[in-house]
Amino acid sequence: MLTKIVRTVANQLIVFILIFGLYVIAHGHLTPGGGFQGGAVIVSGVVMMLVAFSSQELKKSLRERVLSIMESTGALILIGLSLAGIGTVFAYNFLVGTPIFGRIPDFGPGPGDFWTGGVVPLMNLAVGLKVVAGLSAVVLALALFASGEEVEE
Amino acid sequence: MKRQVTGLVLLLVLVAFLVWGVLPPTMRDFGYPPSDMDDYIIENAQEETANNNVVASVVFDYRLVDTLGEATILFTAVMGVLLLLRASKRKEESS
Amino acid sequence: MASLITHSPILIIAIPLAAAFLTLPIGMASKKARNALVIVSLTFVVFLVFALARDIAINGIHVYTLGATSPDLTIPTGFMVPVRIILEVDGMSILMGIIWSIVALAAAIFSLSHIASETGQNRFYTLLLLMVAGGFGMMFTGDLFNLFVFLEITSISGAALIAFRTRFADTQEGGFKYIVVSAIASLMVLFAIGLLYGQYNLLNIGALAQVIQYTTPDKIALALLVIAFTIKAGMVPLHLWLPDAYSVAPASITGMLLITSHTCMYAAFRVCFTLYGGMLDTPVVGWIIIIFGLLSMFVGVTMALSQKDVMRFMSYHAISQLGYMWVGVGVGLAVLGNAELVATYGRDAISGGIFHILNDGMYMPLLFFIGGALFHCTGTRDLTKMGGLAHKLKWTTMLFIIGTLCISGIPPLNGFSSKILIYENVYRFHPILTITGIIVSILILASFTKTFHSAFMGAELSEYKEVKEVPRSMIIAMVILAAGIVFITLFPSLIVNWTIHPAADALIDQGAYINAVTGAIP
Amino acid sequence: MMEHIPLNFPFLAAALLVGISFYIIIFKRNLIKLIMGIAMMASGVNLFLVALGYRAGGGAPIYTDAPEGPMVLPVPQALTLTSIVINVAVLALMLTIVIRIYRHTGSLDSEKSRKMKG
Repeated sequence: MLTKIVRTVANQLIVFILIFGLYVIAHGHLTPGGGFQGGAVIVSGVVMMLVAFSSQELKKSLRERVLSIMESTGALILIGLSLAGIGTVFAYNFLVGTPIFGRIPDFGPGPGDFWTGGVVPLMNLAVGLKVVAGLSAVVLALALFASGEEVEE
Repeated sequence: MKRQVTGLVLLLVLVAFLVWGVLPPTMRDFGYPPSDMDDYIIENAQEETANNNVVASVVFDYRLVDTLGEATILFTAVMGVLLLLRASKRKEESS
Repeated sequence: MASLITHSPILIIAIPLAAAFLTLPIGMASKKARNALVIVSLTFVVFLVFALARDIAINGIHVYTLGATSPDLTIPTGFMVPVRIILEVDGMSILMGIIWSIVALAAAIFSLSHIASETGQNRFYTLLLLMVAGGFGMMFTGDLFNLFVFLEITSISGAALIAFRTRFADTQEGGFKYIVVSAIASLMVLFAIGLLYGQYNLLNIGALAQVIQYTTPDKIALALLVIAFTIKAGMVPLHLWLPDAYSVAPASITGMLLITSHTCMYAAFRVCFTLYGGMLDTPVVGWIIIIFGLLSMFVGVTMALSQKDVMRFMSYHAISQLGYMWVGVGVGLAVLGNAELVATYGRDAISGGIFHILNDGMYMPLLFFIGGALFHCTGTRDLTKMGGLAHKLKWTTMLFIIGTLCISGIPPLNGFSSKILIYENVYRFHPILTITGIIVSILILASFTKTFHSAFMGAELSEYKEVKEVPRSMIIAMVILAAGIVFITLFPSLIVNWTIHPAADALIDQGAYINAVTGAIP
Repeated sequence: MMEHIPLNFPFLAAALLVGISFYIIIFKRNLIKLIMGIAMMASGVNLFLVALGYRAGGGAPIYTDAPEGPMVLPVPQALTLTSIVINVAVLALMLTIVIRIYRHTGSLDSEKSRKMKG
């Protein structure tokens, strides 16, 4: 556990990191970024909290069990979205042309429309969820193990 | 000592091959790639996948199964880490 | 049903994946439901694999374009090269798929009681299913980068499973060696993919095979790919990690790891035969593979003679068995450029090597499972501490005898039928290969007789008075594999005609593989 | 913007990075250094992949408010993204096993561990 200054600043900063991570995830189909990158940004926030506070304290709010289930959920959404296209072919982008994220942009450079991309934005969200849950679980488990505590089954 | 010499020779041969393999007479010039497949993707990504970000359209549409595999690898690693850091005895047994 | 078969290549990969993602949430609720999920999904996969195999035997190569508007639209309309990932299942892939599905099912059943006393079972089964999915992906994919991704899935899950029993130090060392070797090998594969992609701007194996020029970077890429896959398969100069990793894993996982070795060997064959094919300097590459195959046979068996640890003993035998396959298929590769020689003995030599993969995929996991059963009963892997177990373990003893007869090639069991096919055709290429093979076979029989004596024969030892027959699920798993052996023994010609010859032809006939993707014979 | 870079410097850098990491992997006995070597090798391969996709004078392959001109190839970038995530996964698992080894043997030296050779 570090000094009070660090803890206070970390508490304020985590909000901005979360917002930035969510922005990167949500705009993955328009700007550089996506689920993996945004997820990594959010996990860096988790690491910051881990440094500022102790792993024991962080364990109270981030439970191993919940993280595991979150990760499984993300993975299931991902494979579910791929399987949903199996009416045509597995991994078919079935949302193109529908009202949900289905608008087709004009060819060439343009300002970018949020409601485009088919399944891509949804997949970005699923991957983001997965990466956040998975990497936080890894970081937390390693930190806990270093302080002598093992992961429960 | 003998192992070090063999290692060094092996290393030098390998590095020589790699360097030879990527220099101009054998490898094409940097910055001028052949690009049939990629040009198709750049031209058609917006129409086929409704996506402004061509990289995202490759990652989540053209090569979705790679990404699925990649997400699976992350899942695998997380499962592996949590598996290896688990307590090897159940709580009720130890108490 | 028809659409099920159309989509079966991806379903075979996706069902274990989905089951793996479901295992953890379900396992938290109920153990029984989790076990049922694992077994049911793997059984369904076995069914799908056999349905697909039947379809391929009738209709030929099955292509499946992921994400396109139709599964057989390999190339986008109005374009020359494939853009999307294509799964391509031919005779050889489906043969590997059959082996993998059966062994995976048997391993899952075996695990039910083998790891019953350990913690972390939910994650164990998750990783097991992920490994199954990765293996199928490696076998079925027609895309180089996708091959790399699935290779990584199998390696990472394999490493975690090897290190599963964390309370022993040697498991951690074995797991670490495995993952370091896998990481280096897969990075070499990735570098080679980069070299090929940089020149041709293609990733699909069939499309690459059509345009490949065999320039210097191509040769470097070939060397990197073959070395990487032979490291992963455990060919002799690069085999040092294999016994350390295989001997410490839970026995069910060792059986599966062996098939991943076969799969890496399959990938090496795929690269040599399909990707480079006619362009290759076949006699040189063929002879290199033959020589290292001979070394594998010989070093494996001589190292096995002095082992006291039962799993290490069998791991070295696994290396030596891999040598037979390298030699059989290597002879076929060496004469690939000469159509006449291929027809006289090349095709049959390849068939022998491939038949041996099938047989080895049945009896070697069986032997590993028996090693696990012995460990389960006695709590030790040391052969010198065992003895007189035949009195207690009737089933295990019987199955061990079957496995021993198979591995040492005693007629009429299936090990003999594949070895004789290799011997006959390899002899016409070079007699010394056959002679070495027979000597190695004799050594295998000798070492297994010794093991049989020290573990099963002799008076009942006092410390094993309490030993009972192994749990039922272990016996079921071993009987599944033994049933496979008996089936192959009873109907060798049926197996050879329906699975082995199509597989050998799939390796030889590069044009058909390319044609299935690009629609034109080069 | 540079028009033509002679001598394939980015490829050469990637190959040398891979070579240096091979040196580390072969000669260093400390397990953490071994892992660092593998991480470096991964970086070298990733650099090679990205460099393969560069087109002279090209911009990022994203159409949102894109400047005029050619675009670099998108597929190598996707491959690199995949490869980076894979390497993160591999490194996490390796470090975990090393921590376990350290708990068991109390040493990170590959020669001191009982059976570890090569």
